[in-house]
Amino acid sequence: MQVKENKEFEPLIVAFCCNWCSYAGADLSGTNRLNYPTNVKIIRVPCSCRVNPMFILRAFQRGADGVILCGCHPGDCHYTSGNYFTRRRMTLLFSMLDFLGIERDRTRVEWVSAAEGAKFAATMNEFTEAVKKLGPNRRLEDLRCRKQ
Amino acid sequence: MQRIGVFVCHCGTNIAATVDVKTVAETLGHEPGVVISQDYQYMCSESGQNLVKNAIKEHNLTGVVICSCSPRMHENTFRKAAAAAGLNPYLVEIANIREQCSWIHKDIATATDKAIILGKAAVAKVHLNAPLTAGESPVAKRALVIGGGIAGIQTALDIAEAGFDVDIVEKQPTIGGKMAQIDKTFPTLDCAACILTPKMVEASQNEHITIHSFSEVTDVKGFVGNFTVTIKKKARYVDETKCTGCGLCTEKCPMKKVPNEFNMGLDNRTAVYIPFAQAVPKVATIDPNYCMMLKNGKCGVCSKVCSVGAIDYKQQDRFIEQKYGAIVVATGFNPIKLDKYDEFAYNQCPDVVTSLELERLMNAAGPNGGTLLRPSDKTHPHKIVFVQCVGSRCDDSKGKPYCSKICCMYTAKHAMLIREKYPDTEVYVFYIDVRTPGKNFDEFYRRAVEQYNVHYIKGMVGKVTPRSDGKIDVQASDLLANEQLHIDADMVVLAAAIEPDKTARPLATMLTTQMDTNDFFTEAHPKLRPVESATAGIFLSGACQGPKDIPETVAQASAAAAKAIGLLVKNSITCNPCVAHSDELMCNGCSSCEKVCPYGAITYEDKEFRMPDRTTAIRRVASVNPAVCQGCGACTVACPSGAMDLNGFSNSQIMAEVDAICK
Amino acid sequence: MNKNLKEQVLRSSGVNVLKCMRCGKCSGTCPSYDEMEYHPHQFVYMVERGDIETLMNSKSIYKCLTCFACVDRCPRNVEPAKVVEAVRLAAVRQQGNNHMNPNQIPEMLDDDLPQQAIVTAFRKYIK
Amino acid sequence: MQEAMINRAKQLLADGTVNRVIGWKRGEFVYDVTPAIFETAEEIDAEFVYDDFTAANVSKYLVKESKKDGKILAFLKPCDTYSFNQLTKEHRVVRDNVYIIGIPGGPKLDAEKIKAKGITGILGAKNDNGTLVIDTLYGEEKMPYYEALSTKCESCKSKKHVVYDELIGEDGDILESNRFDMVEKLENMSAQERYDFWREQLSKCIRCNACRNVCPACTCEKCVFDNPNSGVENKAPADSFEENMFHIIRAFHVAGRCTDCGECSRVCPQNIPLHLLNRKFIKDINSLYGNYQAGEDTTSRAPLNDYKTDDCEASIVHERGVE
Amino acid sequence: MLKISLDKLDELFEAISASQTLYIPTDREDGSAAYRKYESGMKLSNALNTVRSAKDFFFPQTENLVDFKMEGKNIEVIDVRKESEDFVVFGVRACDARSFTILDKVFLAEPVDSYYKTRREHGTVVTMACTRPSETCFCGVFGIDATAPEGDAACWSDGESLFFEAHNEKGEKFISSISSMLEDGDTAKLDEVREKTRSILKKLPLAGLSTESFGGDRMMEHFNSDKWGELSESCLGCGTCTFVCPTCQCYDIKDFNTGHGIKRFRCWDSCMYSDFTKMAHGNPRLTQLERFRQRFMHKLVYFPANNNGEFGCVGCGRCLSKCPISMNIVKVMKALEVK
Repeated sequence: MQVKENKEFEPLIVAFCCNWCSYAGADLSGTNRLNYPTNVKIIRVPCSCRVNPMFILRAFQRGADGVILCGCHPGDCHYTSGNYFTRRRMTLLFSMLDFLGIERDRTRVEWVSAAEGAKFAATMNEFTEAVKKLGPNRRLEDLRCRKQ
Repeated sequence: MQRIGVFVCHCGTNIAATVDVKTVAETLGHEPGVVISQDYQYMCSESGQNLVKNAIKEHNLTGVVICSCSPRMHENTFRKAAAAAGLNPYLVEIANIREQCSWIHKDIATATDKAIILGKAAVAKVHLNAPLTAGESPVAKRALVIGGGIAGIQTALDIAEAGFDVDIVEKQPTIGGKMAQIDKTFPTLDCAACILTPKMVEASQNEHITIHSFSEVTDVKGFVGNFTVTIKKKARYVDETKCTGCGLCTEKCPMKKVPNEFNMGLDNRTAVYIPFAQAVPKVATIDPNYCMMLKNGKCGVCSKVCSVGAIDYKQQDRFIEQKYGAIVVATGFNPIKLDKYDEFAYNQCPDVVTSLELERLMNAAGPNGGTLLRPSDKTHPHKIVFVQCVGSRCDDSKGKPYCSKICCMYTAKHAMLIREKYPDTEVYVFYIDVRTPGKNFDEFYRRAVEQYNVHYIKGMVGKVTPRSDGKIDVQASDLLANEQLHIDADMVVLAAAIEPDKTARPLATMLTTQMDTNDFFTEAHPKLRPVESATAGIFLSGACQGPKDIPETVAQASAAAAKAIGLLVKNSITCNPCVAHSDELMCNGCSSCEKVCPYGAITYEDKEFRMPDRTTAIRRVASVNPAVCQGCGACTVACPSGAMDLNGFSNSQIMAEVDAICK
Repeated sequence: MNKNLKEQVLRSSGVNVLKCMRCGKCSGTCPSYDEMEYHPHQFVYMVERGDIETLMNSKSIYKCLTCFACVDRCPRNVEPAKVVEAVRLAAVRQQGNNHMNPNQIPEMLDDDLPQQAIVTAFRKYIK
Repeated sequence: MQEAMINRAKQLLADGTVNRVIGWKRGEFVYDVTPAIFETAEEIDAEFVYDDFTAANVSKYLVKESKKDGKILAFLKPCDTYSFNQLTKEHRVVRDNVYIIGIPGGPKLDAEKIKAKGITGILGAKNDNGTLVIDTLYGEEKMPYYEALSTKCESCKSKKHVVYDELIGEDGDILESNRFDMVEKLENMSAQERYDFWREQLSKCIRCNACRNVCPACTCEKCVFDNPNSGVENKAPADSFEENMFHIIRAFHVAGRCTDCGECSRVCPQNIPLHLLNRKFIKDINSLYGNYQAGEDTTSRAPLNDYKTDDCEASIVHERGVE
Repeated sequence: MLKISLDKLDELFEAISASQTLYIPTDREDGSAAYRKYESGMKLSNALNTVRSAKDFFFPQTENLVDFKMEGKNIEVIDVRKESEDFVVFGVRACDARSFTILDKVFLAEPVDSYYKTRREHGTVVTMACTRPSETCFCGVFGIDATAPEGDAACWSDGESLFFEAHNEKGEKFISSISSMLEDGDTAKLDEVREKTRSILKKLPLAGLSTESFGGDRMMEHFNSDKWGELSESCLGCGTCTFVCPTCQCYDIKDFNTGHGIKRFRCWDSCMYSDFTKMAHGNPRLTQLERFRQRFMHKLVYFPANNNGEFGCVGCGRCLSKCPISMNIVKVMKALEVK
């Protein structure tokens, strides 16, 4: 009898983190040795409002299974108002993706302050799990980019 | 062709224990454009940095990737190292394989894979890095101080002392602020006026200081080193340059029933007035709400008695525009309104007063000439109850969530002064906690208790009821005795919470500075940059940043002045080069970017362009002032055509990172 | 300390007793203060300590007029009256431990008893 | 109507108020009218047409035309005035160089709708009391008039002109329209059904860019989809992802700016209901950030260039509607 | 002639699709028609023509040409050409059938486009005569007889049956593959139908259009015509006309970085686009006027100049019905007509 190796699906998660809060929060979770999966890869941006919807689509195109955007808590933006714009933009973008039938749990916005290392790790654990449940991104991937 | 060097740090075992650094270095060495890939024990050490520097020179590198700790840690270190080796510092990228990899993962294989991917992303990004040069912008050698209280005065004096011109804008007819209204100061009990008024005079006489009294800031444009501020000089109907402050007009003015705000409305003044004897500038001001001449054109007495012809009923608000290099905010505080605390009967009973009112009642220049009398019947009070924390330390729905900080001390001062002057008066202080951190503060409070026999009762007043016999029933709990007390007091003094001045919020909007939910200005860093706002070139002085007593205010005022001087001595300032820039050929001039810019860094101009169809056209295009832009990138997403991009975090760089991570 | 009781009281009152800063304004404001063995601020503090049974056995829980003066005046929005009410409810919930039969109440009325006490008593004594 | 417009246009040309007129020019058939610029009274007499088929929104042409010398007369239907206003707000047109005559919209017909009924060889069409009588190569055909209405006119949002220098005819009101019905219907489908619906629709896309090029909100000097440096440029939807992405980004870039003029769907050769994507954004903006009609005025802040500190969180997408 | 009853069309399609891929025009929900790969149950559309032309089968909108696989600094070149499978395109109209002649002149001329050639070799075009031409039809102007379509094989309907005729070897092979289902039939009724169609064709509103004014010898005259400005002023610069056109054959070659390699592909380009034929120095046609002129000059002047007078248009009428602003080749021809 042949036992089939049941390799668990490992999602690829792209996390955009603002330099001032969330990236620092991610650093803090490192400093505190709070684990979260290697699936999560962080891209540093100056502010969450730097994240263009095109970047998020790009990540999905290239094979990301989940994209999370982290910024300062509303009201705490290093640039005063950046994350407020982020919030509107992402709400509308996510709503549109949902409208097109893309699984809504593949995208998320989370506010993580520089002091919330634990929240960062917990968020990443939780998000990775949620995406894992959804399985690979098939609805918004570019077949040309799929790994052979 | 790019020539990129990759340097992988072990960080002792911090990285090397969970990430196979040799494999990372070797794998990244195969990436396109990478000509050298090395690992080293401590990349940030001097020898590590030398490794990078030598490689830059030896291999003629065009880009450097350091796989190490967080860029928040050592990005600057490596940028400086690169610069020292002749490479533009912005051609350095950091892959964070410590905080965001080795420290959070346990499995060596997957952690190594992740480190490689982070490294590849950094390599992909550095391929697209452009050398950036920090720009410079000139500094206007003049400071603006908004608010002429003790904070503003001290800041202005210190800046002037350093030889820079400084303007004070004060909305009241005189500078001096709250301190001018205070009788004595704690813990030394010296007379506030005696120490303040010389400073006011000094300010008015300093050749570097210009005082714009009865004025307001109405517009702020520009940026650090280069602010353009519009100041409204409100019409005071008196020519400041002519008025000698003789006060004859105030004596003759027939309209004598104007509540005197300087005395907290406890007595009256005339329609033309000088707030107090030592006012600076000592010039009269006509209150247009009461002046009969201004209201219905009948009177003109002041004009007739003025020997220098200073009265000018036709005066209009004037606007002046001035350039400043630095702005210091010193807008101060006010006691809160007590309307919503019915239980203290503040609105029902004239003998229930706030502490600031008590200051005036006890002040020699106050309504009673310094004799403490009940406002209701002008009799001497024999039993006075002080209530602490009125509106402070409350749930958000009930008042201010913070401790107003100064009440414990000034209440001890009041209690002591009353007991000293009127030993037959019993003084009760209801407190929740007595907070006296400060030099000689607790000693001061103990003196009130031990030497002056002030009754400090741990507990809170629950209800104040004015009685028909003129007494005031104060119902309170004594927590230590575990009993409820009723005191038939003659006066009740409420230690009202203090809050930032109402003008602070619109000012913060003009200055694009941050405020907390209580409208206190937010400092750039609560510990390390306590007198700077997050907006470059804007400094904070005094109680506009948080509750403060006089010594603290003065200390902060001088600190803010020092920071401002530090800016003003520079001829130019270096700007962050990671700023937005607009591709004029693609710009639509639609104003989307301008709308989302928190700094007002984007302006538009009509420019002539050669169009693709060989014609020329005038087009409205955006341009970013690199000295003002802070590089958040909000505009880059608001721009539909992608004309707006951000140095250091360009669209193509971020997408290259995404690609590298996802491949 | 009875953990279950404490949780029950906290849950049924919906009050976060940890918000109390011990100012005593509730007791300073309470019209029934002198009638009570344990005063409003003590209720809050004792509930925080978990000393609920003492309160349940005290007549103080029936002395509260539920006038809500303490709730209104508490600077921290702790709502002591709700704590008193919750402790009383805990007592009422103890089956078979009724302190009195509602029918007995009319007999106990006298001129000094405030009107509000009578009204709330009717509500309080009926399960 | 056409008569009144021609007379007024000639007057304004004659008195020098304007030196050009933008309108519609008669075509080969009853329906193939083309937007055109007229410079003389003769041209107007000969070719100017305004009828049931003059659906094209001419406001976008004014981006270029308003920058030329002299003033141009534009006849704008109510929906076109919203587009024009929005362009004014974004500094894309020079308001002073355009003389606007507001004309009543009246529903427009879509020849495609007639052809979809199997009626071909169309030689003429006229409205006979609610019945469209069509003269064809194969004899006379009839169909209910309303069934031939252009999709964009089926759910007209307003008969009011938000900008004009003068009006021909009466001004109308903002209407209660059913324009969000289809969006709502889709929202109530399951995610799988929505996905299938849009795959079916968007897979038809041939990236001809007609939707973009006709859109009065898409006036970028250089569109990201034409810019090789933008990372999203392509001339064909090479993968289903690119079909999705193009339309998501296109709709996102006009979110809060789209006046819902419906031109995108009108011109789509593949009849993709593109306006639904724009309406989804409009509906979301209205419900999440308060009612906003792009083009209604020239001063208010566009919803995506604005915020409130108590805006809903993005997670609202996860909390509402059908999974 | 060999025929099959229209009732048996399903069986016929089943039979064809059993041995090779079959594409037929089908109706879409919105009333338009599109070619689709035949699957059981699909019905042949009655529409005159599909929105997209039949050129898609031989010259698809995007086509992968070659892959480059990259590992580190090594690049491997992978030829992705695959031997095409045999397929049948059924129901092609006369106009589209002629478009292949035009495309062949471009793609099969030296150097031969092997991608196109393979597809042509493996595809069998079965045309179908028109019976209800539309007002937008003007194939007759270019010498196309809609009642006698070209193609490998052709078929005619008389309302009851479908009649088949092979035009070449490939067509004969196709008919013989389905011969078991066909029977000999009388063409009397069909002739009647054809005659009727011909009479309608003569009456078409665009039947009187003339090509006399066009061709290579009038190049400069047309190029310098002052009509272009007016004609192109409302052009949006979209690619609708070129993408629905059966004869437009311009393409662009692009590289797509998949992250682990490059896919080099070609895709249709449109001369209406601002970056059409953009070169290192920039773009040779900077204004919409020039781009607009290019398209019609190509079809009416340059193409015949290079191809013995053959025009680059087949009169299918797609651009007439699909142009967002209803500017089209007919309006251009009328405007430029030399009287």
